[in-house]
Amino acid sequence: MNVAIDIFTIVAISAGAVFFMAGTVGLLRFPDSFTRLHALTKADNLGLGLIVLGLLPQASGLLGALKLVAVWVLVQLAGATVAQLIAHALRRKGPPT
Amino acid sequence: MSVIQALDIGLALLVLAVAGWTIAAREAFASVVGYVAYGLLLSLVWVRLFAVDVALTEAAIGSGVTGVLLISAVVRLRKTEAPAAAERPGVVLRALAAALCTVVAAALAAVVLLMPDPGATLAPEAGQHLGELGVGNPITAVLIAYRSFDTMLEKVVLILAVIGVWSLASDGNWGGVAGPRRGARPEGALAFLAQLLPPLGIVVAIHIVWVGANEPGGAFQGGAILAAMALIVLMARLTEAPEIRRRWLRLALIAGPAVFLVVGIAGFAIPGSFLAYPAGWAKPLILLIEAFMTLSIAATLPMLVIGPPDRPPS
Amino acid sequence: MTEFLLAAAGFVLLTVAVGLLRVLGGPGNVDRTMAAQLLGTGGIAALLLVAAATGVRGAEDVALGLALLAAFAAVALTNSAAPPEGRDPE
Amino acid sequence: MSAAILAGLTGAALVGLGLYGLLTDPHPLRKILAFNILGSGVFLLFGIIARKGAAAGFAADPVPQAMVITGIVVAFSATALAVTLLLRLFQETRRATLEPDAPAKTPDAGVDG
Repeated sequence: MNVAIDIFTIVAISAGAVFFMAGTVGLLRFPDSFTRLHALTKADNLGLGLIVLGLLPQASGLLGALKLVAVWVLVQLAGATVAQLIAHALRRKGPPT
Repeated sequence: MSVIQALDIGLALLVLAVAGWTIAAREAFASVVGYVAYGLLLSLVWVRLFAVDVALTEAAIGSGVTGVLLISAVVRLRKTEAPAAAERPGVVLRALAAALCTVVAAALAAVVLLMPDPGATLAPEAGQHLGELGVGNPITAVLIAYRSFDTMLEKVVLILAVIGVWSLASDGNWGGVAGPRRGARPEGALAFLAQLLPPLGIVVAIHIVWVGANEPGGAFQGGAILAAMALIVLMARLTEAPEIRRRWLRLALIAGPAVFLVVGIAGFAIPGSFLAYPAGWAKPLILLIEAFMTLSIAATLPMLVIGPPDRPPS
Repeated sequence: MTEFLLAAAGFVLLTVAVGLLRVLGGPGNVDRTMAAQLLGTGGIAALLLVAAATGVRGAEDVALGLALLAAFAAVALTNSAAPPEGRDPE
Repeated sequence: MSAAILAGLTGAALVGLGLYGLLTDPHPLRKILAFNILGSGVFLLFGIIARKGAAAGFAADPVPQAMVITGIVVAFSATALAVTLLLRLFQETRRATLEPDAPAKTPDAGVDG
């Protein structure tokens, strides 16, 4: 049982780390700010989500697990809002460069 | 080299790289963004030093509230960058400064390397009386009991800073709405965030103050998070900042140190010295002080960030 | 398990740092803010992983605090870069 | 090398970096940033003192930690006051530095080596 849980943790966290890498690659490779915004706010939130998922079985009790989920929800909320705000700010400045 | 050592070294290098960027960046805005990132990395370092209370403070104040202050300032000061850059000292002077700073850093590094291990410590003394105070977190005990005088004066410093900031208002604007005039209403997304975040933030802040008695946390950290929530509401223009002549605002600002002072003076009467807690009453008094301090910090920090009033009272 | 968590934390921090150091240089302020946002998310992930590995008590609260404040830099930027101040029709 | 010593060395280097920025950068806002970096370096030095004082079942000596917490809050209030002063100066004079030809200065003081 324990081994199964550990394997789950390892798989989920590894997948999360890959998404973080994807976000960075996007940030480095995409041609303009709008596309970079995609890389940033989507890949990363998925990455953090998978890492939180992987850490859940290792969490200390219900409150610990709840806090982990809350962290993810808050970062999602922040990411979504920031994406909107930045996209608006970019559009005010003019077409993509 | 173990994994954790590699991680620590990587983190240290990253902190130094971001700090170096903050100093060396050509544009002031890049420098400020670097500083915000630096604050976040520092809280990771504090977690690695097992100083979670400090990490919480750094996360809430160093990265969050300071970030808002500096970013708004740098955007307003954009026009001053070019004239200032012209006053940059020459190569020789900079090389001299670099040499001096290297000497200072090297001396400090030598102190670090020569420091005795285990070093001098007050931890046993701090731990001794935790039972009498009814507090499990030794840092809270140091802040509110053993060195309570420091903490009280620090609250006074915060109020002095607010008075300093307010006194920079022009005469005609004294008593008006705090902060600069603001433009049109912002986008819906920000208003949405500002409505959703504060309830969650208030719960987290109360949690952090409450567990501060026994676990990492406390009035500073909780108050700083409450202050951040007030700031996001103000930034989203959901409500206007209060006029600085309002009595409730001034009461909120001084509530923390005032309650601290009253408890301190009452200490003369009952246990016999300033800021002493009567036996058996330590825990409730500590909670009382912490509650009012949280309120005061939550009122003070946003006032410091948004600045003096920019229009006369209505 | 501990080693794995720490390695994962290091990996996430490294990838995020590469992105940060590349984009801090520009081209624009918006991109720089994005880099800080990326570091915020990655830093929170690394913090959670390190906390789980070293068993530091209360580190989740630090992550919670950081998550609450994750949007602040970008909000402050777009807010102060928005329409010029002092033009409020009042 | 332990995490504490590494953090202490980082703190020492940060003090040097901050001092350099404080001395050489002409823009006051950048000086404020540099001063904050200097300050956080000092705080990290407190961190290693705390960690080396681990005793009585605590992972670190609580007294230096409490001082750092107080320090962070005081540093913030000083920063806020300094930034507000700077913004006010800018509002009054449209510049962020004091007049270069202020009466106290000699005519050739603006030139450096």
